[in-house]
Amino acid sequence: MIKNIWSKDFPQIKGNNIYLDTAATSLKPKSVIEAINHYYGDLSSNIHRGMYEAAVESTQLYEETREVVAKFINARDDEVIYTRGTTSSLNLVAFSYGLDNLKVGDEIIVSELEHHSSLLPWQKIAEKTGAVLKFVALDKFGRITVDAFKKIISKKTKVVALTYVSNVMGYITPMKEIIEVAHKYNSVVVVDAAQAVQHLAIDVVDLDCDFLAFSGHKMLGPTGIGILYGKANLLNDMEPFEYGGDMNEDVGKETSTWKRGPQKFEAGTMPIASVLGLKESIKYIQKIGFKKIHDYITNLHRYTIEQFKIIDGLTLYNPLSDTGIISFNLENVPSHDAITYFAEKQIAIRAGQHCAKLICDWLGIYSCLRASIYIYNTKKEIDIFISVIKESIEYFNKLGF
Amino acid sequence: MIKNIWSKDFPQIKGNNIYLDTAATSLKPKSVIEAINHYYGDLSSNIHRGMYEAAVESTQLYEETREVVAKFINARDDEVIYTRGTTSSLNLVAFSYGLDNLKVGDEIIVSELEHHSSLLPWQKIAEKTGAVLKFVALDKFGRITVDAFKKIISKKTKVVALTYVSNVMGYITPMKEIIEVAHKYNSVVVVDAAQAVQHLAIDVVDLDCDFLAFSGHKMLGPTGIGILYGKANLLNDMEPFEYGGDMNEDVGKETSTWKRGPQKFEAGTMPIASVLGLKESIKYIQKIGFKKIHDYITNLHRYTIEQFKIIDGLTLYNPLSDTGIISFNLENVPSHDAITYFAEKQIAIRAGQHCAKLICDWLGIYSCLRASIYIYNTKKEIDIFISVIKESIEYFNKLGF
Amino acid sequence: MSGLDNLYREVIMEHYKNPRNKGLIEDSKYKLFRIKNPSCGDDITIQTYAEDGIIKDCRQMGHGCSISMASASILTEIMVGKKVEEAKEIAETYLNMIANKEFNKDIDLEEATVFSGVKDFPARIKCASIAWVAFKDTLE
Amino acid sequence: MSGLDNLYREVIMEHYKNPRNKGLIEDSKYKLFRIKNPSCGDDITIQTYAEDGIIKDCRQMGHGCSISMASASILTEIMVGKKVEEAKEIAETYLNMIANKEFNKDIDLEEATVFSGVKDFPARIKCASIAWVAFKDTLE
Ligand SMILES: Cc1ncc(COP(=O)(O)O)c(C=O)c1O
Ligand SMILES: Cc1ncc(COP(=O)(O)O)c(C=O)c1O
Repeated sequence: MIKNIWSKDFPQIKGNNIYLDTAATSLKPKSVIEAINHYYGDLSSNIHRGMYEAAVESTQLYEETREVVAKFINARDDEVIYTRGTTSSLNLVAFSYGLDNLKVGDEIIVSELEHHSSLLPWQKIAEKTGAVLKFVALDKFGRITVDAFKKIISKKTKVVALTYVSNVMGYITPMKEIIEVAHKYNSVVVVDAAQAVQHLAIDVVDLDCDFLAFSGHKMLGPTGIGILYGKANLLNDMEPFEYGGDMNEDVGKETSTWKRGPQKFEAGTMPIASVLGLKESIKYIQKIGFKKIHDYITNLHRYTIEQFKIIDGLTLYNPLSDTGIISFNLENVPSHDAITYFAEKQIAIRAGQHCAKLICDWLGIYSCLRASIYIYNTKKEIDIFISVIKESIEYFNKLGF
Repeated sequence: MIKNIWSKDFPQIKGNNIYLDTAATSLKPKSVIEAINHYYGDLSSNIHRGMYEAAVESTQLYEETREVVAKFINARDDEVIYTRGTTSSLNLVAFSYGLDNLKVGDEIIVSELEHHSSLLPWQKIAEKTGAVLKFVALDKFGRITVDAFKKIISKKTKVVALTYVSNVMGYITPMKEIIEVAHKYNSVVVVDAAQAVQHLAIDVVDLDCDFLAFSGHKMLGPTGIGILYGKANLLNDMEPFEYGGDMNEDVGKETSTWKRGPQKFEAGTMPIASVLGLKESIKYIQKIGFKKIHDYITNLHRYTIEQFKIIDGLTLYNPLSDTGIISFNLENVPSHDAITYFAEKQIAIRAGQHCAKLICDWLGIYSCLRASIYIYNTKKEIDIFISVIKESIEYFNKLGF
Repeated sequence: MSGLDNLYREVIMEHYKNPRNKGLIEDSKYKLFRIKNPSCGDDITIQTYAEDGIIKDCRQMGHGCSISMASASILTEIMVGKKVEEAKEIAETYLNMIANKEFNKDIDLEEATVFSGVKDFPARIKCASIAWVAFKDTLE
Repeated sequence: MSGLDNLYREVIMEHYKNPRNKGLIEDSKYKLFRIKNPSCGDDITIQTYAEDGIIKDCRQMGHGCSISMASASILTEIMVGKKVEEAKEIAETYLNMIANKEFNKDIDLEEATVFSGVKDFPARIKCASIAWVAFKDTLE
């Protein structure tokens, strides 16, 4: 396979495999794998409490990563919390901030574009507190618009939890404008940036979001690590989500006190190796720069969509996608039948509901195929992908679908 | 340094470094590092929802690991939940089982030997539910005994949360007998096995515990992965702890339903690489066998303690330790002064309260030094350790401590 | 691509396009079990009516991929008239066969043998088993 | 082991063994701040009494390692008589010096310069800073 200048850094790309499943999890550059190996192979030490060399280096790398993450999103170091992933980050906000600040009749605005990880914690909090979930109406393309948002927000709105980029439709939510409106109503805004952070430069000061969550594994980093950004004044007033080693200031038999800042939320031994790997994934993205990433993906995406449009027997659900995410179905072919064909041809795409059942309901489908493009994909790969789509349509037609 | 038959498998052991800090985190054998590299370097795919080869292999390895963990502790596959670590496992039990099953006046038995991760979740649950924390009295050596346990348990006891092996004192709690008594009172028993699982064969059927928690990183495995074992009938009745992708059966706008079994508790993308590494760490331990591990560590521990006893100017807190954990202080030298000396001599031991402040209070100390021995340590290393202790005593004496 | 052809046998496609015993019956003598597979969107309900240890009727309803739909259809055809114990054994054998586990070759799986190709597609085993697992549950 | 000798200077040991200004005063004109470092067990309280922009008295109390105890003792000696603004500047400079960051060499750290060896022991920076951070907080 002809590689581009970036794909050579990704050892997973080999043979005739074509990886179009970055929205599920991204590939990892060598530098990330090396950082993990350095931790396991050379250091393998716990942090914060050791004084020997490996412990000191581990601690330094761990805290340096926090600074790197903070700079990456223009936050302060003490506003960056390590978690297990986006899902944990969003649960933390819901069960710490949400549970303590919502009451009967309050409203929480979400959307049918939400990933289950951005919807279900709030559904549970609504059930527990008596608050009400409100769904912002999507426009005819399935997008969240500022206008629709203005129509649904009210003085009762206490929390707005929205996805920055939908993992099925690939739309970028006009988050900055929405946050501006939400703040006029004194509502707190929680941004699910799991699909945004690898595609666009995020500046939490400019955005003025209250919380923002993302995962390492979707942005060229390791599994098992996520970030929760939260405004310092909000974090300071919040209860911990998990209790245990290292997050306490003083422990007594009956009562205890907690540390301030992110440490209050980091109980027990954290995923140290994954933290250290995350630093390298961010550095890799920064080295390329978001302008280049955006231009490259936009070009390749446009190229793909042009060809999609002229294929007979295919339904494309998001021709206006703002990112590399393409959702579609072969006509009359259930997605789980179709996907098997692509798997046989060594093309990695995904079938199903993509943990976003409400948008499938909205589209009126049970499931769909999703291909997602990232920087290590090439025009040549897209050409093969397109020809396999055509083949597959013929194949399933012949079978009688 | 002269290596033993195991230490050659641990690439972290090199030069003149002596690692005596396994109780904080263990070193990792090559096979664990290779499994992680195989995931990141070759597979790098999300699980459960992909049909291409790498996704299928990742999913298979992920679920095989569950079987390996289950066999390791003689549980059923559907009783093994992946978590971020012991701390998360214990929080899950407290905030799902505990919060829903405790009420004003109920009693929770804990001990002053508990790691903060086994104490603080229950302290919080007591605060939230009005239940009362009860501390089982320790014997004069600081041990939990069946007799003392019988004295404190009552019909009000609903939960018993105890450490199987103390991370400061190294004692093995007579857990089987305690569980037998607890069950007579219909109390549920939560075992913190973070320091036990690498030292003794655990059979959850024989032990009859209701929940059991441990971490990968202390048993030769990766960071960011832990296990919660729970009896199937208890798990089935419990609410999830985190909500999100993959743990639900059906999602609606207002209400949703959850999967059964461990999947109910595994929300969002799990630490896949760490899960795959954990499998290899268990296989490594099983290949050696617990009898050999126990005999080797017991011998080396006894050898160390014999010499400790004849050193002047040293206080040993746990001469009866059942494992490789040794806690001590240099007389009149704060542990953080002492530890710096050992660090300079490339000996990795730890100083502080070890996330177990109550046992420090019980011992009447602010902090102590802790050395912990595991299979990759050698007699030669202990000899050097002992001579550095002697040197250090002289050094600090001369300084005027 | 012989593997794929082996998966999509003619019989399977025939059942997918002309499902047998489709539609549920409102009658309390029928036992019902529903299984959803949220990751792929499969949703299958099986209904069984057994009397005197004999399966008198078996119905199915739902949506999903061709493999799950066809396996539900074939299931209902095979099971009618079987003794409950026999039916359980057949279901067990079938589930082992598609999962590439050891299975009792002496048990006649009748038309369900067309699903033998599934074992080469680990990710499709769930599709082929969902109706049969639901069926077993209707017999509990 | 010259690094260690450089850490444990005689002056430090002298202050550790004979701490100055130890013990708190019950008087509301004193501002108090307490910091605990739970991982090592350090626990330090600093009390400051400032009037007309001048620090009139500074007290300390607590327990911990020699570095943290001595740095508290030396702190209290240095600060008495200083202008509040000057004191803040000294504290800032000291904290930068021990953390191995850039610091203003024109500021006279007086006896506190004996802690310059700390910068080679990253894990001890916290020990040497805890009293000084608490002190800064008493001035807020
Ligand atoms: C006895 C005990 N329990 C619980 C824990 C917490 O484990 P982790 O930090 O891996 O969550 C530890 C380790 O620090 C421990 O030693
Ligand atoms: C938009 C969106 N939100 C949240 C998540 C959850 O992320 P994770 O599975 O890493 O917790 C995902 C990924 O699956 C996603 O695409």
